[in-house]
Amino acid sequence: MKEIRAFEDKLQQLFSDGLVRGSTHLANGQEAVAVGAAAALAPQDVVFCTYRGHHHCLARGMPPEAAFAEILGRLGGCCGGKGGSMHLTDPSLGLLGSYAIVGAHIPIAVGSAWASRVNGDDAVTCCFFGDGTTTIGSFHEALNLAAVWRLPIIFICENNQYSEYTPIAEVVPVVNPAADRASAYGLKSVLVDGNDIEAVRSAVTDARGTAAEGNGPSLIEAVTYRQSGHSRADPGTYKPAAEVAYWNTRDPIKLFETSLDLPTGELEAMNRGVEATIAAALEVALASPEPGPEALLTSVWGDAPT
Amino acid sequence: MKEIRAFEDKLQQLFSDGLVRGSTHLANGQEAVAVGAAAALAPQDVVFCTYRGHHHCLARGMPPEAAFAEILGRLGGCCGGKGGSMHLTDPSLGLLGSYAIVGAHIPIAVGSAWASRVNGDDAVTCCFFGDGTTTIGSFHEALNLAAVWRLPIIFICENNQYSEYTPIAEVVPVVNPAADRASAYGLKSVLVDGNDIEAVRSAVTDARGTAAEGNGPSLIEAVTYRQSGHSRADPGTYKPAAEVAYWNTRDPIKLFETSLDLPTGELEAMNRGVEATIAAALEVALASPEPGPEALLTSVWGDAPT
Amino acid sequence: MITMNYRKAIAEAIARAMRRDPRVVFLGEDVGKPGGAFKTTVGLRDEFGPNRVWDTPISEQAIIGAAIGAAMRGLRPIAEIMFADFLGTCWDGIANHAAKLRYMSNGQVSVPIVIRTHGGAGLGFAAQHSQLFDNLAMSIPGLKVVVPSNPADLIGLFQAAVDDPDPVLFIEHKALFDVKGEVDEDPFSVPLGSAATVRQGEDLTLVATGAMVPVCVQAAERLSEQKVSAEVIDLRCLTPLDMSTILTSIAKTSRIVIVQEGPATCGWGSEVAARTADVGFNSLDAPVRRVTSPPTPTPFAANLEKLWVPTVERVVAEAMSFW
Amino acid sequence: MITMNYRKAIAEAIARAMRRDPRVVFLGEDVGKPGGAFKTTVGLRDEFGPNRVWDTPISEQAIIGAAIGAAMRGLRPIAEIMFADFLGTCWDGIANHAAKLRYMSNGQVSVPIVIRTHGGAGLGFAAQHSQLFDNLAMSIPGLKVVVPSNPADLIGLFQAAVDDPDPVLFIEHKALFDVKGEVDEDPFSVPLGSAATVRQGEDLTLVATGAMVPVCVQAAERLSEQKVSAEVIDLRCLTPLDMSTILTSIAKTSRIVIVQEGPATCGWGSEVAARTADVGFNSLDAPVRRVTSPPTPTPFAANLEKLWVPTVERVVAEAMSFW
Ligand SMILES: Cc1ncc(C[n+]2csc(CCOP(=O)(O)OP(=O)(O)O)c2C)c(N)n1
Ligand SMILES: Cc1ncc(C[n+]2csc(CCOP(=O)(O)OP(=O)(O)O)c2C)c(N)n1
Ligand SMILES: [Mg+2]
Ligand SMILES: [Mg+2]
Repeated sequence: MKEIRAFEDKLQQLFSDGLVRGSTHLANGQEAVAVGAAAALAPQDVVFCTYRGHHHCLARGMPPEAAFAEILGRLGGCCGGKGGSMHLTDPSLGLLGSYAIVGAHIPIAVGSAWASRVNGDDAVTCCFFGDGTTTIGSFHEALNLAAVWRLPIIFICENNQYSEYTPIAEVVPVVNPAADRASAYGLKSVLVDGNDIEAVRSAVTDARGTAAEGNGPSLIEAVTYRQSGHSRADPGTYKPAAEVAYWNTRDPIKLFETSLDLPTGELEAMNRGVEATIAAALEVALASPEPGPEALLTSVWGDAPT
Repeated sequence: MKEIRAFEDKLQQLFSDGLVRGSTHLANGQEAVAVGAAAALAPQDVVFCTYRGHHHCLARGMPPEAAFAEILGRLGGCCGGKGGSMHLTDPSLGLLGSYAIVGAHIPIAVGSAWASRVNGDDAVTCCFFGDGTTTIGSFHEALNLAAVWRLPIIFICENNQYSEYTPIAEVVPVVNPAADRASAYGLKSVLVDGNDIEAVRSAVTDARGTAAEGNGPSLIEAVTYRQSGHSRADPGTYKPAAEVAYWNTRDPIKLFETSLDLPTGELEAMNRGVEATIAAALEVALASPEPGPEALLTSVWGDAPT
Repeated sequence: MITMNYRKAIAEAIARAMRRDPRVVFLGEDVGKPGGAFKTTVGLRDEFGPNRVWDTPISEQAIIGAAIGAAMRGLRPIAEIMFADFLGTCWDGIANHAAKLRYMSNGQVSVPIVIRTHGGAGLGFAAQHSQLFDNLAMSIPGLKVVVPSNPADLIGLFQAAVDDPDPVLFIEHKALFDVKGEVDEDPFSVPLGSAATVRQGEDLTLVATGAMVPVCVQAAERLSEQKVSAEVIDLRCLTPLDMSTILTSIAKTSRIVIVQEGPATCGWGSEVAARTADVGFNSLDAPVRRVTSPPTPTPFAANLEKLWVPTVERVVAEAMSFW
Repeated sequence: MITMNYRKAIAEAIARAMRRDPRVVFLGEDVGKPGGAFKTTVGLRDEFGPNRVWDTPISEQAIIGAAIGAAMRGLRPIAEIMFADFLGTCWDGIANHAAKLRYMSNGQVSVPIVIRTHGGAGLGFAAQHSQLFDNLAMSIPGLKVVVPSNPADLIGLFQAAVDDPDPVLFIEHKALFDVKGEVDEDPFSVPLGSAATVRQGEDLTLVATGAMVPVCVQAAERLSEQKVSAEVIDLRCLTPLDMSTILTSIAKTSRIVIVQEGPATCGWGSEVAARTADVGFNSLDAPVRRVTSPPTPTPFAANLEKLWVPTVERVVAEAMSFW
């Protein structure tokens, strides 16, 4: 979690320094969802995430230098610099992509689970998405299909309370945008504290068991909070101060540290280690060259020389 | 109801005679939904329906000759022959279109209700769709938006048990594809016997009241049965005989006649009257000429001479 | 050689692909037990069973998504979208995901899917059930587009499409369902991107796809009565586009008429015209002409729809206008 | 005259339309209270209130549907789709419904909506946030398409779009947000379908839209250093397409280079090329050339994206190749 936090903080700084182009969406405050879920998954499992997906990729084992380099548009990035912040991908880690069209990846994740069903393999697919995503059509189609076909998939709604600049309560007619809709797909309603890493791990472990035993999909709503703005350029001034303050007391890293009850020295050493790792990763990324101009035309087609 | 049944039966015959091109979807067995709902609506209300919409149009007052002529591609049709069976439309009757892409009209109907809300007028919008339509994304988006904005609209799911050739139970993970999903939109679950014209009228009357009082949308599932095949060319052989027999005993027209308990003579006279009306309407339609060739290019643009 | 119609060739093409490669699975609305809304997939579920032929809910976005995701995991899905017009409901999955994932991931991800659909006018299905969507597909880099005009090509191109590493949109034409043709009993494949010169000629090149191919062949016969010798090219694929067959032809004929079903604007015919006017400019003795549908949706009435689809008469008239 | 940038012109255009006609309402994601994801709609909700400016859930199909339905009931809705790329998620509503309802109903139904969106590459938004979708829109009869290149045109064309009885897709270019220009303080409108000749020339015609207009103007300046006089035409609208301005120009120059952002195939440039090669054929002294993006999705890396978007250098080189 700390590594993720340090990574995202560094990114925000790189942005202020004018080094990050386009859009970047940080997951500060949501680390427990990514790390808790990753802890519950098996190596053969498959993960789909969104433009707000750095935390999922890092939690799943993507080297921070590959993530940094990608976000900086360098050859050493996980996609050779062609994808960018919103499209981190590494199939060798079961990371089958980060998608930038809201909801579009949910049916694709269902397809991955369908493949497991057809092949009879034991991979479980895990698909992350936001609270705002529950209002788009592809969410509904995907949930319905996964439920009817009883596919081995875990849907995890990261309810960080906001859909861009809009509080989620203003755009859905139910209190819990995912959990209150589970019954529409014949599923059990599962609501967990997304800032409690253990609670997340336990819920995802259960869901993984359900999927692996052939009992179909689960829909988990992990309630958490987006500490930053929506994207790199958004200071998030529309967020009520009291709300921000409340959620700061519930910071997942602080909560976890408290629960661990480590000696201060050990904690500080850990923090220094993390900072050093991230700083070193950034060095590596910054040293990576831009992709060569020939990269413009490669990887469009599978049957053309790349 | 009888007029609708006679109309559809005549159409089936016209099809066998090779007079109807393209696709035609009959509503035999579903008449009580259309007539019950129409009885509950006010003249200023607005209706949206689908390619299976002849019954709704006739119930709302479309002259059968205009419907026949449209389905035969004649100038006297409600759309001058340019729309056809799947696109019967007559705004003067509040019939704002029949749509042939599953689910696509539901957001459009929501827009109509939104206009009423913006204008503060007292028209209520009524939108019909099938059970199979509950699995498409636009259904979900439309219901969510209507619920969040508390729009004056009545969604009526005509559950005729089939989505083309597929029993609905095979493609949704809940028993009642609409009613079991009402709670996902913060709505009350309303299930009615769609073959009981009084039950339909009463449910739609309630829903209309809710809408008119500013209390937002209702979602009604009317359980009924598609006595015919999916479209004109489908004999429906996949339907179990026992199922067909059961639903024949629940034919909405028979049920209504029984409830009326009219003297046989009166009933027969009524039937003869209906047959004569429909036969005369067909004569009128058949006498209508084809549209002139200039019609090909008109009504594409609003600012071009038409 | 066996004779079969285009409708039967569809089921045959799918069956051959499924027999040859166990990774091929097939999904869509009513494609399995019911055998397809147009009876184009009859028998497949019986032969291959429910683990390879899947009936779906009405959920085009989920159908396309499922195909993409399964392809990323090693399957070779064939997804049916019942009418090409419905591609609008799932265009994001096709254009923004299937077509772009390889590039965005720098080649790490492959999406070998075939999206089959049928399109086209002429049978009275009206404005929302008569489009081809071929040009929209053609404009998306990363997506291949196939438009077969006869049973043998359909089967051969389908095999190539299933074997292809990229997403392929395979657009059948519903007005051809009853057209018969000879088909090799042995497996064969027709490479994507190779046009067929279906009739040789000297004076004029007619370029067409799908249901316009027989229209052009008939037009060529009529033209020969007027001593005009027309070459007819069936593109068969829109992406890859075989411009070299066209350029070779106009080097000989110096004149071209592009015959396209559907409105002219930004159609495949515009692209062929634009490339001809660029790299083929020096071969041309006359303006690049197109015969297309008018710039309107498809009308329902029989007499209007007949005016909407390009006819033999219009092709002949346009060709004769050169002289 | 006042000076404002393109971003500000967007809010100004919407505000003017809303002031002038009480039937105009505006809906979209984060357009109201937040003032737009790109701060293009700041202040509108404050001025017009929640009954005219509506924030929606993430539901593009519902946004488009709501606009259509409300238009059928007499309102004049403006719907925002945040990025043009997202049009794929609601294409059915636009292409099969908004564009066709008038025709299918034989003129009984009117759908006067404006769908505003922004598109285009150059800012590092990668493959799923950099498209224009202009050509797909242009290919649909019944849909008008506007692509403004500067603040004044944006405001004038927007007024015309809102007043228009048909659905209009209004595609702003995100790379122009900070471009400044002079704007008349009084209400004005620029008729749809009228191209602007932004620079006169004798030897060569450059045709462009949106962010390619300033590129062509710069290229023309460079060309003049080499004694080549280039005329630059800003189409401003793709539908209706003002071919007569182009034809008049090539009657004078005999040469054309079409400069289009986005892959060539079936782009608006193909259509312009095709029509030029048909009705303008006899004016032409040289092949019809296009300068476009390569046939790939938009890459993320800064150096690659720079190669992807047509540049002044490429336009100059293509123009000089005539001599
Ligand atoms: C189809 C589509 N519509 C709109 C957007 C713009 N957009 C990007 S993120 C976002 C908010 C998503 O909210 P949520 O699902 O809660 O995810 P979060 O960003 O909070 O992780 C929106 C509207 C998009 N990318 N795709
Ligand atoms: C988007 C879309 N997908 C598929 C179809 C083909 N189709 C037409 S009717 C139909 C079944 C609809 O079932 P239901 O909603 O139950 O309505 P019913 O026909 O029973 O009235 C299908 C799949 C379509 N018209 N549009
Ligand atoms: Mg959120
Ligand atoms: Mg049904």
